[in-house]
Amino acid sequence: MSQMSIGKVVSRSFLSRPATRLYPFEKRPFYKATRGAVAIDIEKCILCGICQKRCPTAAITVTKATKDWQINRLRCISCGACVDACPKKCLWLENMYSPAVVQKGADDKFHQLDKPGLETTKA
Amino acid sequence: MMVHVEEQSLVVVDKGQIVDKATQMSKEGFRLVQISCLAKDSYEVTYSFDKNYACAHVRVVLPKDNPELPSITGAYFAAFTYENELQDLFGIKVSGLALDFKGKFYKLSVKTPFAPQPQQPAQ
Amino acid sequence: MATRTIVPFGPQHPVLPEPIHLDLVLEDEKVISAIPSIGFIHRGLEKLVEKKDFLEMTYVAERICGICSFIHGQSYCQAIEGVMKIDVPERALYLRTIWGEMSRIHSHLLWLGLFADGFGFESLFMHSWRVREKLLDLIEETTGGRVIFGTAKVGGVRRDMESLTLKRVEDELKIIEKMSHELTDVFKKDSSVKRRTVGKGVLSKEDAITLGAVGPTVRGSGIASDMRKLGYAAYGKISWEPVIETGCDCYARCMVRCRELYQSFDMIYQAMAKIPDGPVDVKVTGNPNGEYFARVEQPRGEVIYYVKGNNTKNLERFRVRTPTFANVPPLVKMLGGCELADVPVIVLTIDPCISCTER
Amino acid sequence: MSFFKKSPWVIHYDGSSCNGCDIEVLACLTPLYDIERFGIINTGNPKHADVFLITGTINEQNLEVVRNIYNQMPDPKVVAAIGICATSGGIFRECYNVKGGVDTAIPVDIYIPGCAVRPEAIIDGVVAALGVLEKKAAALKTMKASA
Amino acid sequence: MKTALCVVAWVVIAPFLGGLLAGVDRIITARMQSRVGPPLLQPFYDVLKLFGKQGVAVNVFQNYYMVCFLVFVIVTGALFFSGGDILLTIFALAVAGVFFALGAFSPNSPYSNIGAERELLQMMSYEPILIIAAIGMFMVTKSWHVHDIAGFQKPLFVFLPGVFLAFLFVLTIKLRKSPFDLSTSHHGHQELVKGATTEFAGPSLAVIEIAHWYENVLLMGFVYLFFAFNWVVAIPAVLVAYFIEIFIDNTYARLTWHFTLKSSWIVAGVCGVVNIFLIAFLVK
Amino acid sequence: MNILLFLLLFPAAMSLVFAILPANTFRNALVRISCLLIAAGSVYAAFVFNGQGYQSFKVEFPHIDMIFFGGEMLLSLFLLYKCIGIKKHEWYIPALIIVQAGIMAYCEMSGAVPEVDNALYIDNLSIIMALIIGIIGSVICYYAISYMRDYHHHNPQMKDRQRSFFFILFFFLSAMFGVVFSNNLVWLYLFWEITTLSSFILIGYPKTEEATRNAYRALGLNLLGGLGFAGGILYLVKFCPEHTVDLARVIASGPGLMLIPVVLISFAGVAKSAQMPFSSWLLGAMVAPTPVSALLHSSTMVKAGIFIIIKFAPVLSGTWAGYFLALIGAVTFLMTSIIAVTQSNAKRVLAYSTIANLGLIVACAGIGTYETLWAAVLLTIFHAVSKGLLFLGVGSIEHKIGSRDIEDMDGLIVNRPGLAVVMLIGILGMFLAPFGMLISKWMCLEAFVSSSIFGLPTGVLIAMILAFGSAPTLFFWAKWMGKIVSVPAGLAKGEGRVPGDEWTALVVLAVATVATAALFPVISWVSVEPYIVSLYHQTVSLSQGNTIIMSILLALMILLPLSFLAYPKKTKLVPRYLGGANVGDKGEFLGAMGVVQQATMRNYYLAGFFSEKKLTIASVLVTICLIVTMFAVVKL
Repeated sequence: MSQMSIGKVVSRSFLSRPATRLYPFEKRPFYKATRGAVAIDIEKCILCGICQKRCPTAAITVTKATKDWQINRLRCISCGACVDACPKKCLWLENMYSPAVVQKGADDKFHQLDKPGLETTKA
Repeated sequence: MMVHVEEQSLVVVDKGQIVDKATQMSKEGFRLVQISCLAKDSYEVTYSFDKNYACAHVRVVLPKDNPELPSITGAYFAAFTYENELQDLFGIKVSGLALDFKGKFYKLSVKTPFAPQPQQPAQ
Repeated sequence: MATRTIVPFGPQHPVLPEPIHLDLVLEDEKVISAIPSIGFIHRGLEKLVEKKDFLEMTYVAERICGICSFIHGQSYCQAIEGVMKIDVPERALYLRTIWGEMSRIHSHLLWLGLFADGFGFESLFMHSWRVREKLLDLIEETTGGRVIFGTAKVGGVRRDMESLTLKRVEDELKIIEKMSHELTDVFKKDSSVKRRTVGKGVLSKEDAITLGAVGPTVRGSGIASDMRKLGYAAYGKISWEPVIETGCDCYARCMVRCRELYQSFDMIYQAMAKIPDGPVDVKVTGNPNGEYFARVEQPRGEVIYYVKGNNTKNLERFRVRTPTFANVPPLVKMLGGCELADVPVIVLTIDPCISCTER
Repeated sequence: MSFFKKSPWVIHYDGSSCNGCDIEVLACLTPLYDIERFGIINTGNPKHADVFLITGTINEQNLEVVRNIYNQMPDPKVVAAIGICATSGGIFRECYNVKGGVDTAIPVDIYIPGCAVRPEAIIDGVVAALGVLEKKAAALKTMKASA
Repeated sequence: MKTALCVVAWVVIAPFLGGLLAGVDRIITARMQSRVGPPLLQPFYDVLKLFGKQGVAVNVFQNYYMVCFLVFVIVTGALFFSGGDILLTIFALAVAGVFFALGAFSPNSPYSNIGAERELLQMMSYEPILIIAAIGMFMVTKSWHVHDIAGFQKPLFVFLPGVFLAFLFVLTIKLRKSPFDLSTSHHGHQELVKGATTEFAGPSLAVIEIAHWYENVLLMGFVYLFFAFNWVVAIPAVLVAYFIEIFIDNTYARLTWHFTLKSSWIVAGVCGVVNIFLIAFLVK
Repeated sequence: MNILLFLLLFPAAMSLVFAILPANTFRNALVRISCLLIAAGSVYAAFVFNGQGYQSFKVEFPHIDMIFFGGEMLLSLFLLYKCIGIKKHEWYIPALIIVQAGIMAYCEMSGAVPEVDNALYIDNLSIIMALIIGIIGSVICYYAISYMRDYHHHNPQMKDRQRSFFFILFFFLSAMFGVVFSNNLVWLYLFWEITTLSSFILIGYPKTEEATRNAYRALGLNLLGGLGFAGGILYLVKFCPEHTVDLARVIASGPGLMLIPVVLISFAGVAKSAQMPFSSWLLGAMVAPTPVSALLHSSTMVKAGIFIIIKFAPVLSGTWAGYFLALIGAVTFLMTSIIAVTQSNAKRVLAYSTIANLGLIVACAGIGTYETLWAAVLLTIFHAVSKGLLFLGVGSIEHKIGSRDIEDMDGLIVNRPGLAVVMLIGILGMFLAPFGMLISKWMCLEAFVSSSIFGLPTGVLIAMILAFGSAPTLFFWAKWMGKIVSVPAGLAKGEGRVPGDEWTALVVLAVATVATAALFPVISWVSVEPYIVSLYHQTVSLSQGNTIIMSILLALMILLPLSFLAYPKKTKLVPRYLGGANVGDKGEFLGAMGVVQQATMRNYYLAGFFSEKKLTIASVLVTICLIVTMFAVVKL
């Protein structure tokens, strides 16, 4: 039986700098491997819809007719199933998470333009 | 390259024998590992026991209509959790339960969801 | 004399990170009876097999529990591999062992913190989690997630660990191991900790068997039952023995976990030394047909995955019996006659994972 | 000047999440993230709390619990749905016992996505929630003044 | 006139001191846990926020007891700092404590009820030592008056080392610190949720908090008395005592009421009583 | 002197009347008037004699001493008659009666009993006691009118023997006046024995098996004490060189000559005031109807015990025997305070607290310095008022809620606010600053610390015991208050009002409790201090500063509850916290197995921590040792 066994750790902590990461004032870089939000290079996309089929949470909607690739950020579980499935490798997981929102808004929509090379719109 | 498949034995016994079987297992020093059920055309209730890492499964097949089962809580008190689960999720009537939650083990929105035809009227 | 106080303990309660409810009948502060009520997290995910194919179910399995997420995924994969007789590449098995043990270390450190919190030792909680964060960084670096690893895959693992990373991980782990010693010493020796744990929540050896306790709960009662001895993954190829303690009380269960922590470090070092080169997965073709019970040792004890396929994409039955589910009857036994103050300590001592339990 | 922004006390309840988000909420309290820097205390008691952090989906059994806790919190209060399960039901959306995200039970003020959600995301989310809290406090004040 | 000034100073300054003490406490605690911790003025932010919250309650009576609690703590402190009778101060403090317990009993809710019972158990634990401390001070200084005790020219703790030790022991109970934070603690994570304060919200919680500030300053005043012969020694001594309490808070698990009651009576019985008897025979 | 005779004879006369009259409105009116007259008489006596110091009177009546002797013998015969039908193991009761009667007869027959010139006297202590008996005693009798009606209404199986009840009740008062006014110890002895007899009959009133046993136990233990008294008289008559039974002379002779008889008679006081090891009779007395308990605890019987000890305090002062007597009191105080924690029966809690407080008084009187005596007298006053109130309050509550268990008193503040307030005042009076008990306790502490025997700081030990003993008192009173003020969900206002007589009695005592607290500097100044001065030529008085502070505290205690009426009640009411499992707002929650349960809250009785049985045995052993030591050191 010893008294104050944690005393050493506590005193050391008291005298040295805290272990705290001062987020949001100091942001750490995320690891390369970190799974965050799904991103798409819409111009490479062939709108095959495999990602939609493979998505376990049905977060992705691909509309061939309007050439839209949509994702519901509040459904995506960043599992990477779509990334693995994508035949054109145009999907990837960013290492940044998607931000908090005050309102349940519309899906993030990526529209493929007829003329490649022009900008994509984001709703 | 290897495949790890554990050796496991499976015997099928009659509904009437299960209590004796369980008592015998208990006497031999087996531990009750789990009770699971599969409901398709009939109910397959599988009891698993373990001793020294050797797993023995005992299966009872019940008819589709009015499935009933005697409780083995006499031999293994711990079976009450599994048997209550059988009652709540599968609609198998377990008689002689040492600790009977009377269908209140889980609060479900669908009655007996795992039964072949889940009974819909919840509330 | 009507001196009995009836207190609802939970579902919302600060010492419980997860909801479970106990009806506590107290006399002064002595617990006369404690009847548990579960099901607050019951989602019915076993039924999801009807809607998702067997490969997609890996993601569900990983999300059965956020603490032993990886081992859940691994167990599920092992069950499918058992049915389909898939040969998993050796390197994948070693990686599973490494990640599995990292997951165990993270789980045990987390538990140590929560346990300390359960008996009101706030600084010990904080320091345990400080150490755990170091490990989480390693996990994130190697798998991409902090708690949901997302690396399980039927037929192997989804990611490889480069040898350079392996070396770094080993170095980091050695530092973490050193830091952990300072903490486990407190659990082991501190008088106030011992006062709160020794002799509390006794589960005798006989009760442990008849009530079907698993994991550190059963090992704390002096029974060497550790499913890793079945030799799945790489556990058959490294040398280790199950940790047992004979105290049968909360202290013994705590000591089991403290010692397992170092056992896990050792296992990882061994696995890293032996890990062969090669692919990390094989392609899975066809559909599962047949049934299989996979038994895997989680940080909380033995988990059973039962799968039955009927040669379609969707499994016919998918069942998980998680360690906490098996530990509920022993918990009821342990709670009888304890003090109110010991309730959180005893509840935590089985390391309850309610989301596993109720699926 | 309102002090809600400087001292938001939180209560955490696990709806039916997988635990991942819960331990990340707890991780926020621990040394590495230490949200006490912002005056945040995990009170564990609805009557002391300003911010209700809820993880996991709403199911048959916890619906009433969540409502009880919400109703016992004094105004002004905000609700943060943490993790994909809490925001939309996530992977368990189709389970028979799951009703959906938190907004099926109580009004949600902030949705914090992630599976499992990251501590940084929780901090961002709570900071965003404080803006809502401030507004609600101001509204409460004017309501009191007009009453 | 001087007495009146003292009272006014106590009423006005003590909450600020108490709040600052709480702020420092929280920062030191955080540092000991390797955290950064809240800003120094955090306790004030908390209280000001609480005053802005809606006050919910279980019944109309309960908040009122807490107002009484605050009033009595202030009166007790006024008694103490105006140099009044030290025994009377201790008894008045007990009155305040009883009001706190009554407030916790009032809502008839399980956790708050158990908190109230534990609060009373704690009072039962520390009451003997407080009285013994007062007796010891009387025996050395030949006066019951704080005024005279504070004016005693020799270092009191040299005469009363055992009593001082026992007093430090129960100070942990009074400051609601681990290992004796039984009835309500600063940390939310305990088996009683928030114990005695569970059913209090908004302004009444703020009242409780302020009362605790007053109480803490009063207790520091008690510690001061042991070193009152020289304020240059006394003030650091008080701060060191407080620091020791924080350190103990961070190095012990919460113990049960059994242990609290038993140990504090034993400590009072051994350290306190032996000390008193020695004084009785030695100091004439 | 006439007023003394009035107080002595009027209750006795009325008792004979009540022995004849059946319970009807006329009888009730007569009881009320008698109560008023007795109270008025005691106040008048106080008014006349206060400030006149010691006054004694000669009783001119032929053969008065022979009449008293005859009375004693008759009493013994009556008691012997009552012993027909006792159990085998109670053989000691008749034995004690015979021995006592033998001693008295021996003294008388040998013609050695000296004459006492002035058989009656009055001084400030007598006045205080007379006021307690006269006012509180008659308030209790007044209360008894409607209480006994309800009592028989609630217990229809019991035979209505109210005639003998009121007969004994008033006779008892008469005897108590006799105890406090007799200067002749032989007379005092008779009155003393009459109180024993009265309590015996009153305790046995319900005529149940339990009541009868407890009555006999009370009789046996008090007779044991009486033996001490008789022994004291024998010593005075036969062995003492001073050869006197004049109380005033005994006290004036001091410890050198009189210590042995004084210790013997104090032993009788210890038994009568139910100190350990004799405490069991007072606990057994709880079976009697509540007015009896109230009477025994507050104004009669036990007060006779401490009266005699207080009276002898100047003799005991500074002696080892006195010191051990004080230790008996202190140990009793500590132990019974702790045991009281384990009790949930309200009357038992009150009983233990009575024993504890009497222990304190005995401790004060045993030390016998002027400060402790001052405290002892004040304690007696405060205790009488508060305890009377509490017992009567519990009696009314029992009739209204059908239980005397503290656990059943939750929500009293809502469903019976009047009774709740009365009880709260009583409880506050018992333990909290600035009410009387606490003030006195505080003075005791001061006094003990500075007292010493032969330069040894012996009082410190008692002060330490006191420090430990006060803590449990705080605990059990506060938790009782907590029960009363807690507000369970869904509680309606109680039906049926408290009968007018009971209510009047309660209000009178409640006002008296507050008044004694408020006026206690006056009480001390007017009646206690002169008594102390007359004995010690010096006295304590509260410093002005403290008096002011106490007044401020008291004002706060009164003002705070009143200001509640003005306190804003605009709070939003929400259900209590039940871990989120609430069902509705009545304190119910959804428990395991889907059962909706009511959350119940019970107090702590620490039964696993303190055991009533073990503590009782331990303290009985300790106190027996102390008594033996007390007698052993009497020669020192």
